Amino acid sequence: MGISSRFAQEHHPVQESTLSDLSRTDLQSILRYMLLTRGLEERLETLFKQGQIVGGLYRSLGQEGTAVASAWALGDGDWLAPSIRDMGALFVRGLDVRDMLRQYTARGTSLCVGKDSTTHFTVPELGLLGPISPLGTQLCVLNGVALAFKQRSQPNVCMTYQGEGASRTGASHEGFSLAAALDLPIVVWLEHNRWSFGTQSHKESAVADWLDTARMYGVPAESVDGNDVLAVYSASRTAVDRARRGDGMTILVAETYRMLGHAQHDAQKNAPPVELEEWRTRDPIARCEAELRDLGTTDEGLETIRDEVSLELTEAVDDVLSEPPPEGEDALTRVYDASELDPSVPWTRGPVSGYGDRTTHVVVVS
Amino acid sequence: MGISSRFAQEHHPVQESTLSDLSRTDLQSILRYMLLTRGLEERLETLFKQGQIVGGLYRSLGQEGTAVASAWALGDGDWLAPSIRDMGALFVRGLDVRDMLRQYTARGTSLCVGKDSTTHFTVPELGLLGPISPLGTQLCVLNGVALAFKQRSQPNVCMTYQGEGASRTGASHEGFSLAAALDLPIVVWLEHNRWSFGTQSHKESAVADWLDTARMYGVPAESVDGNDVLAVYSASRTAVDRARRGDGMTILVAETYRMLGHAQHDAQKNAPPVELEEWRTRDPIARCEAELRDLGTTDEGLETIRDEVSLELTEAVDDVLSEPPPEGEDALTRVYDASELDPSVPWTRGPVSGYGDRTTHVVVVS
Amino acid sequence: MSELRETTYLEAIRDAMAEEMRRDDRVFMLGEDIGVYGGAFKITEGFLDEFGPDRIIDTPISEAAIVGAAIGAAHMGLRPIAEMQFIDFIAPAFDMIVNFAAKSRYRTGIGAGIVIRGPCGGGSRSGPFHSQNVESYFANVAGLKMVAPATARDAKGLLTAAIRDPDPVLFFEHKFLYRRVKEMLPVGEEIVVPLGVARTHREGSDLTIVTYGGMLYKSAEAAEKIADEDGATVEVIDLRTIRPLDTDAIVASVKKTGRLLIVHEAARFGGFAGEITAQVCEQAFEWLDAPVRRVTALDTPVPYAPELEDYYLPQVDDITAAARWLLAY
Amino acid sequence: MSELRETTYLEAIRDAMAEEMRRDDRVFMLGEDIGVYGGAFKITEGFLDEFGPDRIIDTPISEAAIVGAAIGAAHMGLRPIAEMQFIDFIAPAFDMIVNFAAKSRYRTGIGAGIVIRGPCGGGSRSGPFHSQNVESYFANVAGLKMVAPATARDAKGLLTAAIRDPDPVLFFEHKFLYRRVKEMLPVGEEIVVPLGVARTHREGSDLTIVTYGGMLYKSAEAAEKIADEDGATVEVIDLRTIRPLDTDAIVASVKKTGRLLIVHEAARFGGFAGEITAQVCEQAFEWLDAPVRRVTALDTPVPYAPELEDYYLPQVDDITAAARWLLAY
Ligand SMILES: Cc1ncc(C[n+]2csc(CCOP(=O)(O)OP(=O)(O)O)c2C)c(N)n1
Ligand SMILES: Cc1ncc(C[n+]2csc(CCOP(=O)(O)OP(=O)(O)O)c2C)c(N)n1
Ligand SMILES: [Mg+2]
Ligand SMILES: [Mg+2]
Repeated sequence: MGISSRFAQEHHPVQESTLSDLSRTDLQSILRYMLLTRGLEERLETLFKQGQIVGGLYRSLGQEGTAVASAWALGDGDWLAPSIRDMGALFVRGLDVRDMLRQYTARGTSLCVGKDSTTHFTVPELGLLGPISPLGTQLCVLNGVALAFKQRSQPNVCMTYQGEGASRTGASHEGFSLAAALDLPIVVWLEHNRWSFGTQSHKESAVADWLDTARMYGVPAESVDGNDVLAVYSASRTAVDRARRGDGMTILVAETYRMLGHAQHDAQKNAPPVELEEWRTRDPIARCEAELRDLGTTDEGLETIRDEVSLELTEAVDDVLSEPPPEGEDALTRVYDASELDPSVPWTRGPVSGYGDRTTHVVVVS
Repeated sequence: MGISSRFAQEHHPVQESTLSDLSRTDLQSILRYMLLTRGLEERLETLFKQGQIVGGLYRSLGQEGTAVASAWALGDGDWLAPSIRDMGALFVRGLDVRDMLRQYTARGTSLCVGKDSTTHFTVPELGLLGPISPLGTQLCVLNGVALAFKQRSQPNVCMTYQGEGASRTGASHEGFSLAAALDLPIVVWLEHNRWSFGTQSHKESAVADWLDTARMYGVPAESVDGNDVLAVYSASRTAVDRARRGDGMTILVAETYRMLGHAQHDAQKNAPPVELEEWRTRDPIARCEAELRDLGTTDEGLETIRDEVSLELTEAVDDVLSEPPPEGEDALTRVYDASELDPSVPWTRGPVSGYGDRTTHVVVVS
Repeated sequence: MSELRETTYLEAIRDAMAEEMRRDDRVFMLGEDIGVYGGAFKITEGFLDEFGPDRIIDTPISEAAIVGAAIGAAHMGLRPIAEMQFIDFIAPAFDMIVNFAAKSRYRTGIGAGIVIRGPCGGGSRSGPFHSQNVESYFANVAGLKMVAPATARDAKGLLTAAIRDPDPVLFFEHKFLYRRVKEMLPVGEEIVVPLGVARTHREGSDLTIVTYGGMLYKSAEAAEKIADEDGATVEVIDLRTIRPLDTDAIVASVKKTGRLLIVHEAARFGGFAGEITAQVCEQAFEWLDAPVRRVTALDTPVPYAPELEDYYLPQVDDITAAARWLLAY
Repeated sequence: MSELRETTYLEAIRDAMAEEMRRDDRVFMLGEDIGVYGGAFKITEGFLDEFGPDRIIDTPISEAAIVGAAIGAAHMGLRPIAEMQFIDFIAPAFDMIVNFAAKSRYRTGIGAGIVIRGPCGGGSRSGPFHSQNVESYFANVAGLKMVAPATARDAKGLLTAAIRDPDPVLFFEHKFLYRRVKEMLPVGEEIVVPLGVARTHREGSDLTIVTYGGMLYKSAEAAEKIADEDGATVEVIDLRTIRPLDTDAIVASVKKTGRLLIVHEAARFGGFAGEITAQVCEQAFEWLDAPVRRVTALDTPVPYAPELEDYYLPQVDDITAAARWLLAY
């Protein structure tokens, strides 16, 4: 409730560019969101080293372009379902960086009120469906959102992201297969970042061309340079328009690279230096800046963007660190929905009286 | 135990034809096994109408050729994992028709001692791995058999069958994906028989060419006329040899048709008459007989085969119907393996004494 | 006051869904062979014609995807009913139910008001994979509700309540009762039976039998037998909802009778009788005049042959014997 | 008589597997990131080098396929160890475990002697999907065994026994204990602790606490506290194996003390305490001087924030309070 009202004000609709190529202002915003993502992750890393982060921290260094430029192709009322590595897409859709900080620092003010972390939140007001840890499941659930669009003949689309590792799960296959069978308005980014946790993906699969894994479902599929925001945007744009027209799902394979370990605890020491070197030269931010220079944006102009982002982040970190953690008893709330409960139903009364210790709760409603 | 010793005598190794085309004797045997399959299923249908069958009965009318001719390509020590519709393959591998009769009539003498039905048995002596009802799971388990071959560098291969419906399950995808990743010696027949229970498969999936679903795993795949035993055999042969050479999995798509309902209770009334008509002209048995006539087999020759098969079936049915059902208490046996149990471990003593009723069993071992 | 019609347990389930879909266009169904074919048990016969392919959705064989799509649709305010062709096939959707559906509201504040329903239970010679009772797999999962109706009225009323419930409900239909259990019900009239409230099926003062689903009838038969032959009265409580549990009803009855027998069709070890026993010990220990007993199936899978399945399943004689043992204690 | 070395719970698990793989070439492992990477918790560090890629198999992310391959290999006489990166991810393999592995021997006579192991439990601020205790999901499944060691010696001895066991064993390693629990163990010496036998961790005569896994230490601490402050002696029984259950040990202790407190980390409703309570009621009712009580986590998912998780988890004070309530009863 509190959440939704907050977003009521904050949510700034993303303008829909009608042409499949981007204006310079579009591109500047895309750069801004990429910088915001990388900058935030760097702050989070510092906080992690200071012991201010609860649990794991997952970076998207080198992949910011796929998340940001793809989300840019969505319009009002569309839904987006990020993996834990697609933070950038969330900001494009109107999420406040504070909300990611609150998640990672387990604040009571976080979207999950401290009950879950990373991008594991669902915010209908912003059209965001979070993942759960078990991989492959999120696509299956997003199918239901797309199904609702279809049933209401509402011209909206869904976009989601999935790693090549996750694509080996049964849930992923069932999700793709059902989306294709029901012709759902969904765009799926298969993020081929060469890694799955601590293992290089080619060591865990016989797939030669990841595009084949997309083709099998009988829907349009395309392979894209995931570190080129222009390519990512236009592929997304085409797929989104196709879905919006009612022509169903598209699968896009992002060729990219996970430049850091799976999480902070993983030094990625098995990464071939040459590979890292090669991909460092394809950094999406550097390439986007080059594009903008070609379009006439000055170094001062780029400086300004960097400074604004940095300022925004400093303020956000200060704000969030001063926010309170949750109260222990809040662990008991919202297991079930209390609003529609009939008080004459015994169990809704909650804690069993008797022993007076908190372990005798039978069922708890909010 | 009893089972294995029985097979010790009965198991007649399948001769390996070295050429990828079949001799006339081979083809006559293949015809014989197809007739045996169809004949047995007809007897079972009669028994079903007489109320002698326990549970459901699943026929393979029109698909006998795929099962029989594919199994013909296997050699000694190879393993085969049938679906409930691949009975024919089991006979090729040395199973007695009585064993199928015992299963369907729930005899105590059945391979599952009355605890399960259809082809749900596993017989290491014959290299047979049965399915369980939850679809897609069997391939995952067969992978382990192939893994054992690989670890022991034993030049054997596995063959299994899966319906297009089953191929939509998560388990199926995980099974294919792992088999390909580990380069396992497996041949999988994707039986595209146009139906999945009561629904035409094209109504439940967007797959245009089922070969695409095979291609995605990065292994060789081929589409085959499932009602042409020569085509089925030679495709199987090539795939089996490839696997035996150590070159991994092959996926073969059998284009065929389920000529009857899912089970006895399903009249398949939604089947388009034209479709049925068209496929009736492609009956694998009729086509195999034609082949044999071309090869010089006389009508008398074919008659003899039919008569032998019919005699064998009559005897088998008489034998099995005179066999006893299981004893109720046998429901308690072989939940755990007793042979390696330490009698000093309390729970191995079985029933809890006290109330003296049979519901107080805690854990039961054989 | 609408006319009464003899309604089977199966028809009651069909009516609940059809009537609720007519009342509320947010309600829709998805599952395997529910459309063109009309469902493995013909429960959705005619639904495709009446409600159309957008609300009666034939899916691929993919239980995880079916449940997943239901969750997402519920997030959007729809009220999906996901059919498992047999409840045994809920197993491939286990992760989706336990980790996504059950924890959604707790983690994100957004609920997953879905119904997952399907035929459970033994007695129809269907073997290990078409006869299971799966409630114990989910009994420890906070966020879920579980319902197991025994009568036609309850089947209709509980399913209607389940469809309207804002949280995920697993609805277990005992297939042995589908066509065997009948009741006169008002045609087309809304019946709502609240979740979490048990029903006293038969009053008694000497012993309490707590049961649910398919075992209600064998329990009642045993109670009848004891009334006739022993002159003792047995109170039979039909839980109807397994989670949340109507502990108050159980405790009240035990405080009256002092003796408790729990009967369920699922296997014994780790079965749901344990939770009931624990709660009764916590809340009515001083009132117990005898040990809490349970009559259940054996600790084995469900065997296929009639001789084996009959031995495996709890029978009236088992219930009667345990009840007499308790009465004599 | 080999030298003793301080061995952590984690090292004990590593040693059990390494030593058994050296002894028996039928033993091998498969799982995600166990090879090149050495495992999410570095348990299999160095295994790939010593045992090679045929016995230390990195798989795709596919728990059902991992368990399936283990079953098939077991059918062939091998002794597979399947690692779940976190035990929470056993959920996608639920169908494979419950329907294929558990029922295989019963249906076909061919067993599935596999070990499925992985880190369970809370306390490490890992949120709802990396902290679960999953024993209750499987408690009602005949054909399975479940083990939850609390000490380094038991971790090594029970895992060795599990690997040699001819039936499927789920082996739950409490990740909070991995590096916190240490013990002096003989280097390279075989330790076998039979499945199904509980261990009396601490003798006492006034109250019995039955527990397992991560809760052993909090229970022992509470017992200590009560001995010091109340002068009462509490017997602490570490089940070690959850299924099959060593009922004899529990019953013997309860007959001695007359009071039973069950402590587990999993949520309360439908948790394993129910089965223990039911069996004690059946076999030691007359010896009970007080209600059987349980201290468990709350009936919610496992929350992520430290403040919430600490409130969610059973704490020493909860155990002490419940124990005192029982002693005063
Ligand atoms: C079902 C399941 N098994 C295992 C894990 C543990 N796990 C978390 S992330 C990960 C690797 C994911 O790789 P990929 O899908 O390629 O995404 P990336 O990390 O490369 O973005 C694994 C194995 C999980 N989350 N879910
Ligand atoms: C996981 C699972 N869900 C549902 C079923 C019920 N079911 C049994 S057979 C079948 C159709 C199978 O179709 P297909 O795989 O094409 O095999 P076919 O019957 O055509 O040979 C279904 C849905 C099942 N056995 N397993
Ligand atoms: Mg990846
Ligand atoms: Mg088919």
